[in-house]
Parts: sequence; C-alpha cells; structure tokens
Amino acid sequence: MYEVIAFYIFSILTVGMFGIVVMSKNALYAMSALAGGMIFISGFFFILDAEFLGVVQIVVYSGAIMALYAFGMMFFDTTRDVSEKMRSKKIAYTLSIISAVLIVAILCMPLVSESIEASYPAMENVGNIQMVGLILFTKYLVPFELAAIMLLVAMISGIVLASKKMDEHLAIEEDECEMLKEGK
Amino acid sequence: MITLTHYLILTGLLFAIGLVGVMRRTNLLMLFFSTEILLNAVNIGFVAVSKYYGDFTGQMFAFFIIAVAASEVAVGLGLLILWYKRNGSVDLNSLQMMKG
Amino acid sequence: METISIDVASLNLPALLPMAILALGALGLICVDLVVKGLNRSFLTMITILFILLDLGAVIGYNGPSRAFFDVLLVDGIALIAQVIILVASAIFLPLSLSHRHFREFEMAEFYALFMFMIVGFQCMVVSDNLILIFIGLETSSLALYTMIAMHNRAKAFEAAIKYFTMGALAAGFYALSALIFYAMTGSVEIYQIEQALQARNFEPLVGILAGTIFMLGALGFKLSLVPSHTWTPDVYEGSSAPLAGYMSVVPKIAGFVVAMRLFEMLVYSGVVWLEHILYAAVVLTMTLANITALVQEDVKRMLAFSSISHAGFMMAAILIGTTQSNTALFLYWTLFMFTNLGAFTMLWIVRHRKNLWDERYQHPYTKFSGLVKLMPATATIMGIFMFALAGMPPFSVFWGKLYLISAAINSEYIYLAVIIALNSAIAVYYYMKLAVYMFLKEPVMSDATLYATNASTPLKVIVGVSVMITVFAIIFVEPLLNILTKYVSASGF
Amino acid sequence: MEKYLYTALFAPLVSSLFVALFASRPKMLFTGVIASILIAISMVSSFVLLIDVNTHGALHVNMMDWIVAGNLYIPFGFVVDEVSVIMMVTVTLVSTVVHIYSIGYMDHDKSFNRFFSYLSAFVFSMMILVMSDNFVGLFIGWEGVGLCSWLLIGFWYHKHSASWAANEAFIMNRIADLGMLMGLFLIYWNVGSLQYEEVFATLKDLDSVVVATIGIFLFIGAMGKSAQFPLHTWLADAMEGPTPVSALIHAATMVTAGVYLVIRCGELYSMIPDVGFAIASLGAFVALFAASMALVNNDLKRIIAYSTLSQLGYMFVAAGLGAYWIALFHLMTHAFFKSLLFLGAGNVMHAMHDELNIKKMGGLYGSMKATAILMSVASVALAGIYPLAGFFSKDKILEVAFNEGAYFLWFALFIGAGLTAFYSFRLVMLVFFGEKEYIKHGFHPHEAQPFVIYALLPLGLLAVIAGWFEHQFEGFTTRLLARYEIHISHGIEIVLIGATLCIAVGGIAFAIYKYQRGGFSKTWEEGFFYKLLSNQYYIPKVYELYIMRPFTMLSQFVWQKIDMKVVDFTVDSIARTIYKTGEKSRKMQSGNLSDMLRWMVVGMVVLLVLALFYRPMA
Amino acid sequence: MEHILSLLVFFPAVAGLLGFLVAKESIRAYGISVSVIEFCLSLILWIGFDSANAGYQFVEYYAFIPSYGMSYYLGVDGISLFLVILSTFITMIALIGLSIEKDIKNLIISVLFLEMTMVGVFLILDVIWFYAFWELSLVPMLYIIGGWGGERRMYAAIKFFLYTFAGSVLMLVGILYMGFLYYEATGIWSFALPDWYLLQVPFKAQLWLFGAFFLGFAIKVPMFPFHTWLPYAHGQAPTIGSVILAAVLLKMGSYGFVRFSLPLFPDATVYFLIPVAIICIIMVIYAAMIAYAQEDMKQVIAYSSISHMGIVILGTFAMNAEGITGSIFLMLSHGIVSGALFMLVGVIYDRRHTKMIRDFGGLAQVMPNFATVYGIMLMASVGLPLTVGFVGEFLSLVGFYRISWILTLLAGTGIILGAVYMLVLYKKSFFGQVVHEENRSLKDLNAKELSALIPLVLLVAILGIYPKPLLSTIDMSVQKMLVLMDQKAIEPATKELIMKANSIGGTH
Repeated sequence: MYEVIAFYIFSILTVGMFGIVVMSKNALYAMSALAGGMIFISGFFFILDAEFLGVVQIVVYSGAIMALYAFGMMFFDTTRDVSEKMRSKKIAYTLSIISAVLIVAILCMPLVSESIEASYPAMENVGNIQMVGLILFTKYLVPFELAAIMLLVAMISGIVLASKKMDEHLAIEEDECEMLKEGK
Repeated sequence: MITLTHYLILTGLLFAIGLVGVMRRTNLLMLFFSTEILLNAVNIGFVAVSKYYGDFTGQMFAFFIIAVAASEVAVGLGLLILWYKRNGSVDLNSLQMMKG
Repeated sequence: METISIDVASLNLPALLPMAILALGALGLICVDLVVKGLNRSFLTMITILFILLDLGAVIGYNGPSRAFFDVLLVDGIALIAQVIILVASAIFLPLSLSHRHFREFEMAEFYALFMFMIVGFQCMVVSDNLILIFIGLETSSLALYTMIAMHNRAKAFEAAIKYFTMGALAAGFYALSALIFYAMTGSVEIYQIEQALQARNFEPLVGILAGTIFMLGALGFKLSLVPSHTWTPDVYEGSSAPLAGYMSVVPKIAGFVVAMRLFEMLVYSGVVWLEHILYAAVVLTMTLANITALVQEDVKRMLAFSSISHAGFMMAAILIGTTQSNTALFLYWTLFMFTNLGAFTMLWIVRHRKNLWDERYQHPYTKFSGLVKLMPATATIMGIFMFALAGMPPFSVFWGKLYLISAAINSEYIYLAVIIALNSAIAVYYYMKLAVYMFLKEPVMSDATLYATNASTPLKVIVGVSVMITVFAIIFVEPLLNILTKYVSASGF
Repeated sequence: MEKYLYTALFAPLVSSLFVALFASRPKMLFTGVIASILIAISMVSSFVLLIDVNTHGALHVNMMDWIVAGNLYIPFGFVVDEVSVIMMVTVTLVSTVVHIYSIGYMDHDKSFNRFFSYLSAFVFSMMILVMSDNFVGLFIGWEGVGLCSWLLIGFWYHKHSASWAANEAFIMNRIADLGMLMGLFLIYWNVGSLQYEEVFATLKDLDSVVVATIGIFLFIGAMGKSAQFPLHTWLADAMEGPTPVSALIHAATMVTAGVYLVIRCGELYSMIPDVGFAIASLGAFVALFAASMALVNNDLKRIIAYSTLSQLGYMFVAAGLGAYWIALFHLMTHAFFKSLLFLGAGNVMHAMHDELNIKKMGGLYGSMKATAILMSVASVALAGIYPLAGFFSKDKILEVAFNEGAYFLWFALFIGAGLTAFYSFRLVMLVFFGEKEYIKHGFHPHEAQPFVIYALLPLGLLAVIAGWFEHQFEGFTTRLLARYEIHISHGIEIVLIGATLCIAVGGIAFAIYKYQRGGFSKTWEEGFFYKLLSNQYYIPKVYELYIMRPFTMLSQFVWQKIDMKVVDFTVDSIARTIYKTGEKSRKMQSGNLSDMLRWMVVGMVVLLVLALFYRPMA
Repeated sequence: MEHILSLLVFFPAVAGLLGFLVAKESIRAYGISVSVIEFCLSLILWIGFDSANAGYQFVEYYAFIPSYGMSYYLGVDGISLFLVILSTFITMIALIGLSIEKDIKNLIISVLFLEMTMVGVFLILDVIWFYAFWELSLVPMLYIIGGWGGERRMYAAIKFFLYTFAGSVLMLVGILYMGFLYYEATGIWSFALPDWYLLQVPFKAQLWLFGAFFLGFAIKVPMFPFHTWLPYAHGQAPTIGSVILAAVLLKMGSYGFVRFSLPLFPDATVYFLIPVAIICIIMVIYAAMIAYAQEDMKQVIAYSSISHMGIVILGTFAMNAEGITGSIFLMLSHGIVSGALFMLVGVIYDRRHTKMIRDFGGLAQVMPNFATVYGIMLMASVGLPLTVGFVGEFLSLVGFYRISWILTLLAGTGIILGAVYMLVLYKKSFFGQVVHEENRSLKDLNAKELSALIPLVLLVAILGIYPKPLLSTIDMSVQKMLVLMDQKAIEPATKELIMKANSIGGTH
C-alpha cells in the first residue's frame, strides 16, 4: 500500500515536473522543475530497491548535471522569460499526442515474459550496492572502462570547446564572420 | 498493487513528454532538458524491469545511461557556449545558415 | 558473499588489446601534450597513425575465440572486417590534416586524442553484441565526433555540430527505449540471447518486437542517415571540414551497419514480413529521396552528402536481403566506396579556398569547377574519375560493389529491388555527371589556376594518387577482397 | 566470244570512267570523241555477238560472285541470247548515234565532259540491264539507268524545273522498284534462286497464285520504268534534260526496259494470261491516253514524249497478249524512229535557241531542210505508213489484238493510230511548214553541223528499212521467245491493214489540211476537252495536291507535333518530373533543427502506426 | 597473333594516355598515326582470320574473378570481325578529316579512348566486361559532344548520356539475372557468353530478359520511341562525334541484338518478333518522314540513320541467314555511308558555319567535287545497287520477307521515302542557282578532306561490287548461330519458325 501511494505521488510529481520543463516559458522554472523531477525519479529507484542508482541519480543529476545547466543558464542569461517562436504548432502538438498515445499503448502490452531466467539474479544476503559493484566490475568492466573513456572524452570536449583556444579567432579565415553578420 | 505495467506506462508518458519538449522547444538549452527527460524516462523502465525480473542488467543499463547523459550535457553545453559566444543566442532558429 | 575468482585466461584479453592500444595512445598523447608545448601537427598525425597501425596489427593478428570478457565482446568475422575498414579509413583520412594551409584544429593534440577515442568507440560498437557496450561505444564516438566537427571553428561548423548533437541526443533516447523494450521482453541486452528468447516466445507479442525494432531503426537510422532521419547529413557535411566529412560518410556508417546487421539480420530471418516490408520501404525511400534531392543541389559537398545517404540506402538493401552474398557485397561495396570517397573529399579539400569566391553561401558550388579541365586538366580528370566511379560507371571501383549487390538482390529474388537500385543509379549518374559537365564542358569563370591549389600539399596529392589508382584498378582487388570477405562473413554466420 | 561480250559491256564503262576524270574541267572535245568511239566499239561487238548468236546460239558467262548469303546466290552473270542481243544492238546503235550527235549538240555546254561521262554510264547500265542472267543483275541495271536518268534529266541542275523533274523521275521509279523488289523476294523464296534459267525452269511447279503475284509485282516495276499510267507523269517532265538524253533514254532505251522485262519473263506471263490481258488493257489505255495528250500540247519535246508513252502502250499490248517477239520488234523499230524524231527536235531547238513552243515556230523547212526531211520520215514511220518501219511493227500489234478477240483493245489501238498520225503531222506542220512565226520572235534558225546530220542518217535509214526484216527478226527471236500464231484469215488481215493505213493516212491528211490553213480556231482552246488534255487530265495537279502536299504537311506534323511534342516531350518530362520532385523534396531540408527533430519523430510515429495497423501476409 | 585482340583493345587507350605527353602542335599527327596503326592491326587480324572457321578465333581467356565467374575473355568471329575493322577504320578516317583546332589534344585523346571502348565492345565475350565497355563508351562521347558541340551541346550531351545510361542499367540487371540463371542451372558462376549460349533459359525468364536487354539495345540503336536523343546528339555534336556516333556507336545496339538477344533468347525473340518488326516499320517510315521535314542538313542524316537502323533491326529479326547476314552487312555499310555523310556536312559546316538547308543552294556549281562525293554517298544511302548500301538492305529485306511480306512491303517504303528526303535535300542544297553570295566563294574539298573521303568512296564502290569476302565470313558465323538457336529453342513454334525462315518454298 505504501508502495502504491508512493508510486502515484512520485508519478504525479514527476509528470508534473517534467510537464513544467517542457511547457514553461521561464528557463529557471524549467530547470528547477527538471531538478525536481530528477530527484523524484530517484524516489522510484528507491522504491524499486535500486538504492545505488537512486544515490547516483541524485548525485549525478542534481549535483553535477544541474550545476552545469545552472552555470550554462547564467552564462546564456536566460533567467528571464524566453520567447520561443515555435513553428507550426499544430504539427508539433498532433505529433506529440499521437506519439504519446502510441508509446503508451505499446508499453501497455504484455511485453514481459513470465519464463525469463535472470542473467544476473539478485542474490540473497547481498546488498544492492555490492551486487552492482560485483556485476559492474566483472561482466560490465569493459563498458565501465569505456564509459570512463566517454567521460574523459566529454571532459576533453568540454575543455576544448569552452577554452580560450576556441575563443580567439583561431579560424585563419574571416570569411564566415562577415557572413554571420549578414545572415542573422 | 503496482505492477510493472504501471512503471512502463509511466516510462511511456515521460518519454512522450520528452518528445513533446524536443519538438516544441526552440531554446536549445531547454531542448537539452527534454533530451534528459527521454533518458530518465527510460531509466525508470529499466530499473522497473530489472526489479521485476530480479535481474541486475537493467540497473546496469540505467547506470550507464546516467553516465551517457552526464557526458552529453558536458559536450552539449560546450557546443552551446561556443555558439552563444559567436552568435549571442541559443535559439535554434538562429541555426539556419545551412539548408536546402 | 564468497569471493569470486575469475580465470584471467578466460577473459581472453587479446580481444580487448586493439582498443586498449588506442585508448592508451590517446591518453599518452594528452600527457605528452601537457609536457611538450607546440607539438607540430605532422608529429601528431604520424603518431596517431602509428597507433592506428598498431591497433590494426592487433586486430589482424587476433586469432582467439570469438567470445571474450564475459561474452561482452564478440570478435567474429564481420567485427574483424569492420574494424579493419574503420582503421584503414582512419589511417588514410587522417593525413588529410597535412594540408598546405594550417587549420588550427589539426594543431591541437586534443583533436588527435579525440580521434583515437572515437575509433575506440567505433571498435567497441562492432566487437560487441551487448546493447550496453554498443550504446557506450556509440556515444563515445559520437561525442568525440561532435567536438571534432566543432573544432573546425567556423560558424557553420558549430551549427553542424549542434544539429548533429541534438539529433544524436534524440536518437540516443530512441536507442535506450528500444533497448528497454527488448530487455523487457527478453530479460537480456545481448543480441544473441534476445534472439533466443524471442524465438522461445515465438515472436509474441509482435507489436512489442516491432516497437523495439522501430525505435532501434530510429536510432541506427540516424547514424546511417536513413530517411527521414537523414536531414542532418548534408548540413553536417557542409559544416565540417572536408576530411572529416569524408570520414563521416564512411566510418560511423560501417560501424552502424555492423550493428544493424547483427540486430536486423535476426529479425529478417525471423520471418516477420512486416519488418521486411518496412525495411524495403526505408531502403527505397532512402535511395530515391536522397538521389532526387541530390539532383537539385548547388554545392558539391552537399551533393556528396546526399549521395552518401543514397549509398547508405544501397547498403541497407544489402542488410534487407540478408544473404551471405549481400553482406559480403556490403563490405565490398563499402571498401571500394571508401577509397573513392576519400579521393573525392580530398579533392574538395585540395580545392578549398579561403574565401567563398564563387558563391556567397557555398564553399564548393558547381560553378567553382567550371572549365577546370582548361586550367588543371589532371585535377579535372581525376575528379571526373571519382565522380564516375561514385556513379557506378564500370570499370571503376564502386561499380564492382554495385554489381555484386545487385547480383545479391537478384539471387535472392529481390528483382524489383534490383531494378530500383539500377534505376537509382541511373538517376544518380545525373548529379555526378553534372560536376563532370561543369568541369569539362563549361568555360572557366576564373582564369587563375592557383586559386584551386591553395590547399594542396604533397601528402594530399599522394593520397589522391593512391585513391585514384585504387579506383581505376579496383578490378584487381575485387577477387582477393571478395574471397576474404566471403570467408569472414560466412564464418560469422551472416 | 566472251571477249566481245566483255567489250560490249565494259567499253561504255571505260568510256564513262575515263571521261569522268575530266568531268569538272572545261569542254574537251576529245572526251566526246573517245566516248563515241568506245560506244561504237561496243556496238560493233554487239553486232559481232548478234552474228555469233545467230550461228552458235546463246552465250552465257559467269563473271564473278556478287552476293552470297544463306541460300541466296547472286553472281555477276551475263547472257547473250536472242533477246538480249537484239536489245544490245538497238541500245548501242542508238547510243552511238546519240553520242556522236551530242558532240555537236553539247558543243557550247560548259559541262560537256560530264555529259559524256553520264551518257556512257547510262549505256553501261542499260547493257547490264539487258545482258544480266538474273533478276538482281537486271535490277542493278534497272537502278543504274534510273540513276543516270536522274543525273541526265537534272543535267542542267541550276534550273529548278530540271532538278525537280529529275527527282520526280527517280522517286516515281523507286515506287515501282519496290514492287519489283517484292517480286524478286517472292521469286527467291519460292524458287531459291534468281537466275532466269532456274526460275523459268521451276515456274511450272509453283502455285498459280504465286506466279500471278510475281507477275503483278514485276509488272509494277515495269510500269515505273516504262512510265505506264499512273506512274507516267515523270516522262513528260523528264524532257527538261538535254535532248540527246531524251532521245536515248526517254525514247529509245530506258523506257523500254519495262517492255523488255515483260518479254524476258515471257514464260512467266504466258502462264498467267489474265495478268497478261490486264497488262495489255493498261497498254491500250495508255496508248490512247497519251496520244490524246499529245494532240493539244505545244511543247515540241513533250509531244514526242507523249508519243513515246503511247507507243509503249502498244508494246505492252503486244507483250501482254503474248506476242513477245512483236513487242520486241516494235521496241526496236520504235527506238530508231523515235530517237531520230527527238534528235531532229534537238536540231530544231538548237536552231530556235532552246525555244520549245511549236506555236512560235513554223516554216523552218526553209532554213533546215535536212532536219525537216529526217523528222518527216520519222513521223511517217511513227504514223505507221507503208513501207516504213512503224508500219510493220504497229500493224502486227493491231493484228494481235484482233486475233486475240480483244476487239475493244484493237479499236483503241486503231483510234490511237489515227491520233498518232495526226499529232505527228501537227508537229511537222507547225514546225516546218506554214507561217514563219519565229520571225516575230526574232529567231535566226540555222541548220545543225553537217556531221550531226550525217550521224542521224543511219537512224533515218533504219526508220525506213527496219521493218523489212520482219521475218528474219521473227525467225531469230522466236528461237527463244514463244511463237505467235495468227489465226485470222488473210482477207481480214488485208482489210485490217487497209483500215489502219487508212486511218493513219487520214490522220496525216487531216493534220496537213488543217494546219496549212493555220490550224484550229482559238475557240477550241476554251473548250473543256482542250483544257483537260492540255492539263494532262489534271493528273500532275492531283498528285501535287493530294500526295505531295499532304505528305509534306504530314511530315511536318509528325516532326513538330508527334516527335517533338509527344515523344521527346515525354522523355523530357520524365526527367523534368524527377528534377521537380527534387526541388520539392528539397524543402524537407529546411535547415531548421526543430523540423529535423520532428521529421525523426514523424518517422517513428508512422512506423508505430504501421506496426499497430499494418499486417502484411507472408 | 597470340594476343592481337588485347593489343587491339588496349593499344588506343595506352596511346591515349601517352598522348598527354605529346605536344599540342603534333598531337594531330600523333592521333592519326595511332589510328592508322590500330587500323593496320585490325587488318592483320582479318588476314590472320580463318574465314572457314565459324567459331571464335584468337581467343584469350583469363579468369579475373573466378569466384564470381568473371573473366577477361576476348574472341572474334565473323559477326564481330568487320565491326571491329569498321571501328578502327572510321576512327582513322574521322581523325584524318578532323578540322577542329580548339583543345585538340583533349579531343584526340578522347577519341582514342572511345576507340578502345568500341573495339572492346565488339571483341569482348565476357558479358560484364561487355557492359563495362558499353558504359565507358558514353564518357568520351559525352565529352566530345559537350566539349566541341553546337549551341545546345550541354543539353544534347546530357540527354545522350542519361538516356543511354538509364537503358543500360536495366540491361545490367538482366545480365546479372542471366548469370544467376546460369548459376542455378550449372552450379557455376559464369559471365562468359559462349557458356551462356549453352544454356536453355526457361520461356518466362526469356521474355523478361529479352525485355531488359531490349531496352538497353533499343535505346542505343535507337529504336522508336527511344530515339529522341539522337537528333540532339547529332545536331549538336562536332563532325567527328557525329561520324563515330553514327558509324559505330549505333551499331553497338544492333550488334547487341545479334550477339545477345537472338542466340540467348530464341523463343522470346520469336515471341516478340512481330512487335519488334512493327517498331522497325514505324522507325523506317516515321523517321523518314521526319527527315523529309527537317530544315537542318545534319538532322536529315540523323533521322535517316534511325530509318536505316530500322531496316537493320528488321533484318536481324528475320531469323534466317540472309536477313541476319544482311543486317550485319548493312551495319557496316551504314557505318561507312552515314559516317561519310556526316563528314560531308562537317565540310560545309566548316566553311559556312551553318547547316541549314536554306542557306545553301547551287553548291554543285561552286564545289563540284564535294557535290560528287556527296552524290555518291547519297546514292549509297538510298541503296543503289553496286553501292555498299544495296547489299545489306536487299539481304535484310529478302530475309524478312520470309517472315511477313506485308511488313516487308511497308519497310520497303523506306527505300522510296529515303530517296524522297535525300534527293530533296540534295536538290535544295546542291542544285539550282547560288542564292547566297557567301556561297559563291566557297572552296572545294581540300587535300585533307579528300584523303578522308576518298577511301570511303572507294569502299562504297568496292564493297558494293564485291561484298563476298565479307558476306561469306559473316554468313558462316551467322549460320552457326542459327543452328544454335534452333537447338536451344524450347517452344515448338520457335523451331518451326526458324525452320521455315531458313527454307525455300512451301506455303506462307
């Protein structure tokens, strides 16, 4: 019963939060809502006995990602209301509704099979974090390492893209700058 | 009782919300928010299925998805900053130099 | 909880060696860059190529079992072929950085590090049938690629990178959802287990499988630029530097093809007619729409972008047909296409000019090439050869791939597909020929030949020379290539 | 004897080729002389062959293979037998005279050399035509004379009318040639050979319908060359050529090729009397039809041309009714007097500075006696007055018609004889006697050079005496050709001859009577018949209006409307449609990121809808 | 003599490559020398050719891609021998008569490459390579038309290229399907034509394959209604382009019919015989009428080419030795005659820079030699006996007469209409008075032009009078092919028709 209540509360909250994210005109609201939504999602993780993921969710999303976004937002000066000129609203909304209906409809189907043997079943007496660690460093060591590389790539990218090197007009040609002014 | 289907429906709903955002947002930063929603929606599904099967693979996937999301944000923001520095706007309608 | 003991030998570490070499190389390069300032691009290029070659050696030298590292890695025939193609392509595209004029991205060690990480990503995509690893590989390579595009440091490059990135993010969402659906249905994220589980369930419920496939098609379709997820291609190609654009038209796609092959092949063989029809439609649409749009392009680079979409359509046709011959044809085609494409983009790179002298909007409008034969006969002829080769004109390289592909279609009774491919080649010949027409039949707009060679350098010329040789004398390589490819493809059960 | 054969055949070729070397040079007298000599050599050889055939029988040589493919075997084979040798003699004889005559006639022409080259080429073609031992060889000559006729009619090519007439002649002949070709094909696929011998040997094994078809097809060929109705218009127009050409080609030799063909295929036609009768009827019709047009014409050469047409009709009557030797006989005699007539007309033309309207002449007898006498003799011969050549041959034809019971044909020919006599002497009267109209027009006529006149003498002589050899001729030719038995009694025969003579003499007398008094009154010319006749029954107009113009318009229509607007347009519009689709599909590439993302979602949505609702059957 | 065929194929290409190094001033001489050598080589081939042997001679075989049945397979028989000689001869003549100065180096090199592809098409026995040469021939032609053509040269060149390319890609599908059928039947891949000859293709498949090949060939020939590229290509091409296009490239299509359609698909050939024949008739009459309506001298000849090709195809479909031999001979003769006619138009175009008939008139007075040569070629074109034009036309029509007399009669109207448009053209441009003052000072043929034209004139006469050496050689191979077709035929109707078409007498 407690689970049901939690599920519905979290569901309503996340949907609401994410709804704000996509609908709100104020970027700050949107970001805050996103952060909220992320945290509520970690709630689901706790309900689902994935404590480690729940923690990671909060730490990574709310801690790291949201901080980045906040930084970005300050940088872009979008704390005020943003005016978005949306093109062909009707199409967008029609598509949205149809896709929502379809995706939900499909996910309602009895997708799950009864006769599945778990590849990595939860073991008795072993905590979630231990289990995650165990699998992560055996079976998923390679993806884990690759993920490390990916993060490194992201880091390098972030550094390179935001660094002074890109700032100064490294482009040896200037032609596009003029074009830019003319164009937009 | 909350079944897996509930979670999957939630996943679907959130994913759809993400799609709505992707389609209607023209502010790039907020567009990126929407892509985060997409991934998070899927995460819920993974963890739920994982729970249902008593199998940890789903959690693993979710874990990696979080990592991916984090990396994407870094790169995405980097690109956005570059563009903003050049162009003073993060509206995607300003990205129309190339077409046709 | 008892301790887990794992036999190191069972991990089959050599399978991981190629990726490790490159990753370490990249790390090393960054470290060196920290210590030594102002490394010359030639050093960076060459050291990177060396690592790539080492990697290649490790790939070719691998002769262990196909499964490795808790079955996460799958080093089968197509993985090997794909890796070889990826590495060779990387090794031959990279020296394009040594152009006459200096581009700052090529001066930065980060670029090369990212390049190597990207290759690692691609390699991980092809040597696995685990959806997680594929996903991480995909993202690693994509993120590196986005950055490298942006490092060209032009407004258009940024625009291209952002477009590519945003669509990539959506595609990543699709990928994740698809993986979720498959996982929910089968309890596994490994393709061979998914296959078994689906068979055990007798492919029920079908809609679920279809939904999973659809989202996967969306994700891979983005990577392979299938209609309607192809819209990024021309813009990104236009925005990126020519070497990178050429590279993008070859390498990410071959990685994507391997994944698609692994995933769709099982579905095609499941006897789900729906899927066959959908793939058929996607293939036809991709080929035709891209071809038709390419007809009206005014810029050569954009035209090549659309043409590469259409070539990807041909390749999807090979996957649709799904016989050993068609899969062999895919690799044969792509190998031959790689060299020709390399040549074509190198030519664009060579004729790149500082200012947009010919057109406000485009770097390489057709008019730029007007009467080139009068100014630089050899350049024009070589460019013409590349164009006709891309058009599938015998006896140049791509023709043999196309021949084998059409033959594969016919042998599997896909007669109409064969006809459609043939008709598309006929349409495609127009826009390739258009460039030839401009170069050979029109009068030059500028009389200054040096305008066209401002970026030429010896390495570039060598590359063009090599690729033109391979393009023209492709017939010599076809037989050995075919034997090797058939052997590996059939050995891995496709 | 073969060497005589080859000499006879190739001397004209040598002449033509040799002279052709100087074709573009200004006049060189020796070309004409050498050509004449070579043709004369050919003539002599022909005479030798005539004697040889008379004593030793036919000569057959096979020079070399020509076309060999599949079962088809066509050699260059030549046969000199009773028929061909007669033709050879006639052709070479007339040719020689014409060549010599031309030296004088073409004296002032700047293309003197070219003329002789063409003329000799014609003789060569004609020789091939008559000497060939197979149908295709005949066809070579057939087309060869057509070519030379084209060249010679259009000799003065700067004249529009000349080149037009040349083309008309060639094209008309081509129409007929198609028929002939079809005949050849039919023969080949039924017989397996195109050699005369083999064809005639197997004829009896063939289905009669096939034989009849062959006969009709071949006759269509003959109609073209011999200018039978309705393919006759070219002959009158062909008078645009130099007069010697008219004499040689359009009177004596080429136009008779059709008759020769029918005679040559006598064995074939004798198997199909119905077709033969049709030929004869057509011949009789043309005899009358052409004569009627000659009555009112004022053009010196056209009158003679119509007369030729009429005489060809006579020949076809004979040939059609199976009297092949008689047809051949008339062919020969006609060649003599008709070429004489033409050459004489040439002298007149020369004297009158190429004026052709006989109304502007008159009284020329005073200034050109020799010509006047020769032409009068020829006219008498043509009219068929005893004892000149025309009498013997023409009378025979009338007899044949009567003998066959074809009284209607006989009557037509009978009337024709009268008309012939009338228009011949109308011409003679208007040209040589009566008022000297030419003075009003300021002409100063003079007689031709003496050697020209001398050259004409042999023809004049033959026009007189040729008929006397009737029996020898019959004996000689019927060795090869079918004999023709005349069943009518001697008495009736005498009556017939008398009647014919009477009408001929009557015609002459009427002409002399009328034209000594200045001819018919002007009111005649207003009459319907006069107009009809002088406009050649409006046939050229009909051709012009209902064939040429529609064809031209249709061609324009086919080109402009069908080829350009339909066929080509379709092709272009396919390309254009594809290109336009490209322009449209380009819009998809709006460059807007939002649109791009939406496209991806659209793709997903469409597929998902399909996944739910599309269920294909395997 | 061992590798003479390879030599023949690749000599011009190698020479063309080396031509890049030759100075511009002497490139003409170089081109002519190369083409003369090539022509001599082809004559040597003829001398060495054993005309009693109907099969392939000088065969060179080298397995190229054995796993896929592709090989480098050269061979020559009676059918192809003279077409090869025609190609080398026409190239030589065209180069001798070449009057273009602009970018001559590129032009000559293109022509040499073109020569390679032409000779290759006729000599190669591997179908894939055949296709390769076939397609490759388009490229130099594209360049020649587009680079040196008239005002609308781009349009013409692109149309020519795209049209023929589109047709041939479908042929490629057909080729590959045929290869697949061979594989299914024998378990071995092979694209060697002699191997394919041994295969009996199922009737249904024959129909489809015939269609696929037909499209490729028909566009090249060009057959109605696929002909509209030709007037543009000819109208815009420079003289040398028109000459080679008309003389040789069109023959590739008709050669394809003889080489592929007939022996590979005898039943389909018989099945489609009447429709194809009707198309031929339409071509003959329709093109002749259009030719009559033309105002441009070159277009007249271009359309007349279509008209004549109608007879060629008709002869090919006669299914008997007379017709097929005749049609091959007609290909040769049309090559010579139309080549010469296009050269002649080029001669006048060089002088007056116009091809409009109305701009001429009375040329016979000004340029007698020109008029004479023109007249001879004209007569050969209308098929006068003892010219080269007659033999082939006669044989083709004779052959087809056995199939249908009425269609032959209709096709025969071509000889009338041919005379009509040709003579009218001749009259308008050569006869009459000189109307335009510019024409009064025109120079007659110069030595260069004469040296190009006189060989053609001689050939017209010699082959018209003594075609036997050619005919008997061709006939030998054709008869062999007919026997093969008869053996391969599946449907009894086919056997019957072949039997009937090749026998004398009987009902029909």
